[in-house]
Amino acid sequence: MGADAPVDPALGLRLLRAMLRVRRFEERCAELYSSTAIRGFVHLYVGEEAVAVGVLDALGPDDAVVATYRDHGHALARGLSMRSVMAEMYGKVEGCSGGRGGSMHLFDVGHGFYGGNAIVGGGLPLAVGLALAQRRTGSGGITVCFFGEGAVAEGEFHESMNLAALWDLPVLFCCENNLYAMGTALERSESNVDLAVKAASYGMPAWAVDGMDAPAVHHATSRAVAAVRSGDGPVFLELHTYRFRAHSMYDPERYRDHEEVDRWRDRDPIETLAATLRGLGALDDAGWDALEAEVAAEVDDAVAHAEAGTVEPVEDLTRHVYAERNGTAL
Amino acid sequence: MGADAPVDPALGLRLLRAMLRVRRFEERCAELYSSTAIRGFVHLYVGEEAVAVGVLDALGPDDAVVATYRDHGHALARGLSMRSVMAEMYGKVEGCSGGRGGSMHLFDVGHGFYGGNAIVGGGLPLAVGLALAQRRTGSGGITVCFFGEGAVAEGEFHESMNLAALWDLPVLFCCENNLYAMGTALERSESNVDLAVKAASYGMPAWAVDGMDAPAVHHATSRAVAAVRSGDGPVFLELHTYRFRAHSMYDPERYRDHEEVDRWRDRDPIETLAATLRGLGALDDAGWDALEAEVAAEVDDAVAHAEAGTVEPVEDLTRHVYAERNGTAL
Amino acid sequence: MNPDRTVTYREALREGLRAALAGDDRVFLMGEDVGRYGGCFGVSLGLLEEFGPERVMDTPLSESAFVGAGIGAAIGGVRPIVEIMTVNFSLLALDQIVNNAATLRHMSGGQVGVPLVIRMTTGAGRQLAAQHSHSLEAWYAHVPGLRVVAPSTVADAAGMLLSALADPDPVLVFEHGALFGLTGELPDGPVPVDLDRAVVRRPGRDVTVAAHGAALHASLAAAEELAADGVEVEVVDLRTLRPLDHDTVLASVRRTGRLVVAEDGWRSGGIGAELAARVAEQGFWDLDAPVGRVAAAEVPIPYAKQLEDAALVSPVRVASAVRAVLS
Amino acid sequence: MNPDRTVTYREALREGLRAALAGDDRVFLMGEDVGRYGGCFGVSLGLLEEFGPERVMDTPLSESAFVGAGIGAAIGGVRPIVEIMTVNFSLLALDQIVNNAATLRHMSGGQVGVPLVIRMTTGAGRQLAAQHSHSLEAWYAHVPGLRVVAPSTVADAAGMLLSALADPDPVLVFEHGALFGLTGELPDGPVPVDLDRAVVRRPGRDVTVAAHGAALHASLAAAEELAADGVEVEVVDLRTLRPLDHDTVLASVRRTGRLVVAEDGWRSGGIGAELAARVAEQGFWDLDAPVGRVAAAEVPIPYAKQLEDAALVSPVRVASAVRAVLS
Ligand SMILES: Cc1ncc(C[n+]2csc(CCOP(=O)(O)OP(=O)(O)O)c2C)c(N)n1
Ligand SMILES: Cc1ncc(C[n+]2csc(CCOP(=O)(O)OP(=O)(O)O)c2C)c(N)n1
Ligand SMILES: [Mg+2]
Ligand SMILES: [Mg+2]
Repeated sequence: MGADAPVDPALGLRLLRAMLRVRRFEERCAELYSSTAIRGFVHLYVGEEAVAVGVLDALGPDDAVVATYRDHGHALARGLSMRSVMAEMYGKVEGCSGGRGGSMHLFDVGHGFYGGNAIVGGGLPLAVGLALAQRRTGSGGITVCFFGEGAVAEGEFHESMNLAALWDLPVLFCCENNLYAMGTALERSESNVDLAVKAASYGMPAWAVDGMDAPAVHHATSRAVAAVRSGDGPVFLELHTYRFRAHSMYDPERYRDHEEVDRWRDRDPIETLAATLRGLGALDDAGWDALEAEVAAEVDDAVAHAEAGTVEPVEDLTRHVYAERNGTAL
Repeated sequence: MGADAPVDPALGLRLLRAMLRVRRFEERCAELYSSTAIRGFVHLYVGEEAVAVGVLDALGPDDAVVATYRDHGHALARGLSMRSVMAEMYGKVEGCSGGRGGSMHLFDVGHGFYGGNAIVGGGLPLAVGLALAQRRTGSGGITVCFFGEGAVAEGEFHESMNLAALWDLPVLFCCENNLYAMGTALERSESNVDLAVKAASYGMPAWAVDGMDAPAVHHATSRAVAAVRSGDGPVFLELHTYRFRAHSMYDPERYRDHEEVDRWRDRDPIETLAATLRGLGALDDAGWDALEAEVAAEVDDAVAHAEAGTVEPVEDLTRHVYAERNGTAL
Repeated sequence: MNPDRTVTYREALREGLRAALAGDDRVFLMGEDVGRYGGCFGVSLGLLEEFGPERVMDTPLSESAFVGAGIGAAIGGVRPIVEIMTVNFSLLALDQIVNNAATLRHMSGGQVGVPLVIRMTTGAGRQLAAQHSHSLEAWYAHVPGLRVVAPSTVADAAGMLLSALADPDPVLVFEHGALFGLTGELPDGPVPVDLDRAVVRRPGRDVTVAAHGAALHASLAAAEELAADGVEVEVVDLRTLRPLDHDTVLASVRRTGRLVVAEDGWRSGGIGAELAARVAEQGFWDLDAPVGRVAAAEVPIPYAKQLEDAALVSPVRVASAVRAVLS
Repeated sequence: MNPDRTVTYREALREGLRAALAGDDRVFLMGEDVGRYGGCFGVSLGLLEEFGPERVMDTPLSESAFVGAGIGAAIGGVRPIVEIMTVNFSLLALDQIVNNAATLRHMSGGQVGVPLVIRMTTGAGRQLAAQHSHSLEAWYAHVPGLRVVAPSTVADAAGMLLSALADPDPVLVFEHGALFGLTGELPDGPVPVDLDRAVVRRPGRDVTVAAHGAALHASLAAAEELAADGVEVEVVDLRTLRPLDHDTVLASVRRTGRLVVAEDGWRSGGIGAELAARVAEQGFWDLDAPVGRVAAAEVPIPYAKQLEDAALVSPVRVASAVRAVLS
């Protein structure tokens, strides 16, 4: 799926930078979690960056995005500022969700980013509804919905696939197949691990993509987006990827062996793309160092901003339960 | 699927009689509903008799059955006495569910009949669990689960198919495809109306059967049961059928036209099988009349028995909420 | 307009829907069999023909997905009215209602409002047995982020929908299955209803009975019967179960000194529990007797008529609860 | 055995599971990540290795189907313990729990019992935000046909499971996520618990506080603090939320004259509402003050620490509620 096509250097550099931002942001989050500046459940995307970055680079500003609890990569790739995302991790007012959502619930309606949903499969029906609204309002936008391969066993996945296909809605289903749902390997979760067959059972086109190859993801997504936008109904992308780190900060990783992790680490999407760009002469040591420095500075700035952020007074606790009417909550 | 194979006269007569019992029982129920002797929701199976009768004749005494709210045919075909089923319609103590279930909830554990479930799709997980118990206890039994094609859109259908296939459980899934879920035609409910493809997406064998042809249903089921019993995991049967009457007693049937109903009525499973048996010389007018008389007498007897049945005293209301301990409810 | 126009609760609901669809292009109705079938209880009969399939959408049997799609559509700028045939099937959609509709505004720090209306039939009384006879209003009323309303008169059946649609937050409308045939006057068609306030349906000075749904009518009947004995019952229609307007109830109790709560749901953890607790908290010194509660017996509702009748609220049971708090 | 053996609540839960699996071949544990992963909170760590994959079964993410399969298996003669990772995900299985587990015995006229145990983690307090912080015990306690229990001590964590398994009806066990690290003595390993009775955890004569889960520990801490001021609080551990043992609470209130109910769930329609209503009904003349209720604030639980803390029950909030009913 375009993996062998030559990579456009400008695109490649853009994707590389976007992935590096996600990677360095999350590495810092892991440190901050250890120092307890960040709490709650935090799920790192390390290793899977090519998926969010490749997919979201192919979308337009009017499109809507629904993600899962593993949503840092999607939020950053969608254009949320690193400051607002880091402030959210800190639970500060300046956070993209005002500090009420945390890592699993990054929101930014201005960027069409409808959250981080922490119920596996729970975002799929929302995506169907957003697409329904897009069609009814004639906005021209489409909705992209990310979910893990673990969600495929949930009834909501099937109901949503059927509705989207039945009503020819503009949804791009992006299944991030990282082979595990927490500690459950796909073959212990699905009687048939060929996920494209499930899409076919709804009469929906399904394409498998190498999710470790950002330009390939971008290429496939561009084609899929064009199909979805043209009104032909939803498309299902299965993105083969792998999470390099634990499921969450609590996971002792008893369910997989190191060799498997190492094999996948050899295919690190950032290193792979950097090597490609070096091969094309689009990247050299200086360019890489400059990129690293730029990203490090952005991360430092985001942390400083988050630390300096506002702690919401507890008197505000009951805000945002209902819409505010004349300044007071219901 | 065996439709062209010669029909064994003994089997044919048995199936014919079983279907006629269901038909005449339900016709009487419809009358009794008009006279308000029977209340609640009542869903007639008229037209679909070949399915329950053909399938259940192929099962053994250790097998378990889960049905839907449209369960009179299944209960009678499974061997519940007409008396106990009619008494249940009357809400009498002598009813197969002691009068607490009514038409939609016929139960008889002695016959492995685990109900009439009135939530669309709700019986499917139960069937998976019954099969799990069968395997764990080594009972040798299998579980057959009936559901309408409307249930295929429910998430529970998919979750259950996956579990059964993943764990190779002895379940026979019997999808009664009568083309409508209340007023919703299959093509307005499923993006892909080929239901066998759904089974394939779980790696499960799926066979389509003419559900208006009782011997064909019986033949296909026998093969399917053998496969399931052998431990190879579940099988999915799609039984093409049609409900001749309204969805329930309240349905004005605005969603389909008379010609369609008439076309299907021409394929009445009882008339079809009777004609076949006449062709084989296994049935003549006298035989038919005797059969009708026998069934009419059974229905009359069931009604008399139900009418004479016991009205449970209201003091017993809170029984059977929890198990009785030393005679008292929790 | 038409001063003495009598309609059924079912027709009033339909008028509310028609007014909602006619009044705002963004509004659409979606649910199982709302279109071709005409609504499982005939409520939406004719609306498909009147407004077309884009405004009256039949859905597959997929409660979780179509309720969730309603949430997404509401977020996306349109105004869905989602019908779940009955509260019994809403159990399949609870994840979407509780984990999404009720939380999105809060989790997003106020960015994502969900102006969604979910209608469903509730209640028992028609011998539909355990799986089809739930009254789970108390469950929904437990959840912050939701608004829960229950039209119990013909006028409210017509008007509440408009108020629900005007609300920027998710509103669940519980229509009672035993009231579809109820008749009443609806001279002016649907008129919006104040969803923040309970309302006194019958004034009285001896005892207050608070109720909604079919239990409201049982309470009114009991009040009528008790009036013959000289007992003047004030009957409060709760109307909105979340937020629960205890102020109106307290004001009434301040006058009567006694309270009975009647409801179709189970007693433990019902609306009556919450109301009794609030009235005891805030009106402890106004109460001359413990609060009485009349509710469904704590059983899955049985099919047999005499058992179902015994399980449910009735005028007789309300009247005897009233007598108990008076003695 | 080992008179001063100190274990955590998590270890105690594991001991209960181990005893259950070792004691009856028909028993098996099933749920998401109970096996290879060791349980999402480490509760079932090592059990797969000890009992094998037929006794400790990992399931796909299919809450409705595997809970329903547990119901079917229980009917079929085996004794499943189904783990739903957390109460938050149980919303996806509610149809099976309410429409099948709770009704089958009744609908079948007593033929079909469902001896099923469903375990789940409940509660907030770990900054997991709105979708992962529910405490829905009150919902389950509303439903006839279910039994609802909550182990709040190390001994109950170990023993309640055995009692639940011995019950012929569906039992839901709510394990509190904030208590996994709690330590206590468990000299004799799992000992069955009387699931019909609440228990006094700390005697006192001035005021009764009834609670379960993390709120029980907040209440015990508050009692300790108040003791320094000379206030003697009697703390009742409710243990079983359905059937709710109001008799033990009433007996205590008869001595103290005052009651505060503390709970992790939302206030409206919570356990406190029911208990307040029952105590007012049956102990109206024993109460010297209105019943106090301490509960979660009526918001989806926010992520930010100071907001989450403000939303939840704390010793300070319990103590001030106690002071309020005393003044
Ligand atoms: C309905 C539901 N059940 C269980 C969980 C707990 N849980 C959180 S993430 C997860 C695994 C999901 O795996 P997958 O969908 O493959 O996504 P990944 O984490 O691999 O990105 C589980 C079981 C949940 N959040 N929601
Ligand atoms: C979960 C759920 N949603 C809705 C209903 C209402 N309902 C009862 S039967 C039915 C149609 C089911 O159609 P199908 O599964 O095809 O079975 P059939 O009635 O045709 O035998 C509907 C929508 C229900 N009982 N359960
Ligand atoms: Mg995964
Ligand atoms: Mg059908």
